[in-house]
Amino acid sequence: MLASEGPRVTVEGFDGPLELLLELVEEKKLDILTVRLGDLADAYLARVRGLAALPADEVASFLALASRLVLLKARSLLPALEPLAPEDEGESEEELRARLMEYAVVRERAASLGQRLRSGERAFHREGGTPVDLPPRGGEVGALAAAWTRVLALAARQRQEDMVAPGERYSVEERTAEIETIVTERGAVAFSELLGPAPTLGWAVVTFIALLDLYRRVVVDLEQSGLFADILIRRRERGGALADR
Amino acid sequence: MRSQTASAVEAVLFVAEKPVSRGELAKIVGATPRQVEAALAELAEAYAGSGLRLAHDGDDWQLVTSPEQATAVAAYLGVDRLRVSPASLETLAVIAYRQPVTRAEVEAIRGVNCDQTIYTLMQRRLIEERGRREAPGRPILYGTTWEFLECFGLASLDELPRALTPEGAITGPSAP
Amino acid sequence: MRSQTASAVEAVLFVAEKPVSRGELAKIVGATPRQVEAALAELAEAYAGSGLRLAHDGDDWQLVTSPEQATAVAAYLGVDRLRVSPASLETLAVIAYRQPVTRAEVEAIRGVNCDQTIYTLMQRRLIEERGRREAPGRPILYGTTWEFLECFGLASLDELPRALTPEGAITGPSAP
Repeated sequence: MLASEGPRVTVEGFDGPLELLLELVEEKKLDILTVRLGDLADAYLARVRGLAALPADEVASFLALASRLVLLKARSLLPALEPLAPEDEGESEEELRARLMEYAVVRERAASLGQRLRSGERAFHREGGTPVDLPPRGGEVGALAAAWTRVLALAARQRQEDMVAPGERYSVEERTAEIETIVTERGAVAFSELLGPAPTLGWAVVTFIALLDLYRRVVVDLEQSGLFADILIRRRERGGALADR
Repeated sequence: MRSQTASAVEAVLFVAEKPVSRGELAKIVGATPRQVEAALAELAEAYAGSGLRLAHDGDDWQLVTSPEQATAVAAYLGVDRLRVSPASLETLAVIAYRQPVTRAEVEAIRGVNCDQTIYTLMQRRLIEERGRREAPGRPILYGTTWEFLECFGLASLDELPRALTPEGAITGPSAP
Repeated sequence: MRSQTASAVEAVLFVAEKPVSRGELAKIVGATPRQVEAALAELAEAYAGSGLRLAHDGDDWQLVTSPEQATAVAAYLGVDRLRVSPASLETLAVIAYRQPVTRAEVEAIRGVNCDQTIYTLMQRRLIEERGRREAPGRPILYGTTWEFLECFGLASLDELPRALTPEGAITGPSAP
């Protein structure tokens, strides 16, 4: 089906014999409806003469039309030729004219399509926009607000019941950030306070490592008045950047 | 202010990634096909002079940007202008106005071999196969695509530019 | 009939797959940020009662379907309504109202481990990472997404209900 995938060879810019013929009609400002096509034979042949160097099958179609035009011309000059078996000669002048007119319409349409293309006034659709794994829809903002209220109520109650050490899940990084915030706000804090009333082993370790990290980064000073006394964590004058609100 | 049906149709066409048929729209928004038709007409009117446009290919509908805003959209998407050779444009013109049409029919009209141009147009998804003609050899039929409508800024095939040349019996109607 | 700038902005937002900032819009449509602002206001007004809506997150703008048409859109997309556990909803509420927020902060407020719920919400793309807090350990910050706004039919975060009646806490389903 796709026999000729290479670039098409065109004859001096003409894509086919019909195009060349139409070009001559337009060039000579003739009317397709009334022009005697045979009269164009000489001009057509003159153009075709330059085609010798082109592939045979390309030239052949131009020559086939040229021969038709020469015959039409001969017939108009010698009306006596008319009785020659018309069926063998392929299309009549009227048929050729009809084809040419149809082709003229196609060319005109192609030109207006080309015009549209050049104007760049094209449309665009939405490409995707909806991912394959569709996010949920139809959430109720009221339920969300209610959940927020509930959380706030729970958090308030928790605060009233005295803050319990919030479990062992804290990472050292988060604990460090937390202690840094406290120290920034209050200047100093006791180690016992950081541990809370009933610290788990994990909580104590995380808190202690966090303190060591802060000390290493020269964010805090550690003071201890005596053996086994409470450690006081005091903020250094030039502490690290503290973005926490 | 739109009717409820028009708003629903609008929202569905907005999220749709491909054209939606009128029947499908009716089922989704819970309306009759006739109500959907009225809603589509309402939307088409509402989009006049806006940045959006309602396009359709037969009974399939899609929301697209209006061609007047192509510059801004192309700038945003970084899209290059489509280039089509004059030869390909001729083949495309025959297919657009005569679809569905076989390669042989295109070649008869253009008077040249159209293998290459049809291949190029297929590659650019401006045309597509539309089944086969029930005739000896069952030749492939070609028609234009949604991309064709988009690239040429046509809301539908009805907007194909009319030729100025009197057509007469030579140029058949563009049967669907 | 829209102004040219409004139509251009509309067309660009239509094809955009992600929110577009006002500055970017201005550059693309060749207008000043102030003109774009006027165009956005014009569009927001034009969409009243339509199937579309102009949503924004800060200075980033996006065209979305209007919440009133959620049923039709869901019917087309074949998507279930939001189904998250009360626990996930609470975590989502904390993140929505307190964003950007770290996991530790969410856990401090809720008083429970939130690993799983944060994972679920991330998977459903209701929340996303929003950089890191400039603090030791540089913990990840979370915030809500565009999908969140769409899911809850909010044009922006400003629309989150503020007035919380005490009844709200009582009538809601109990936390796990």
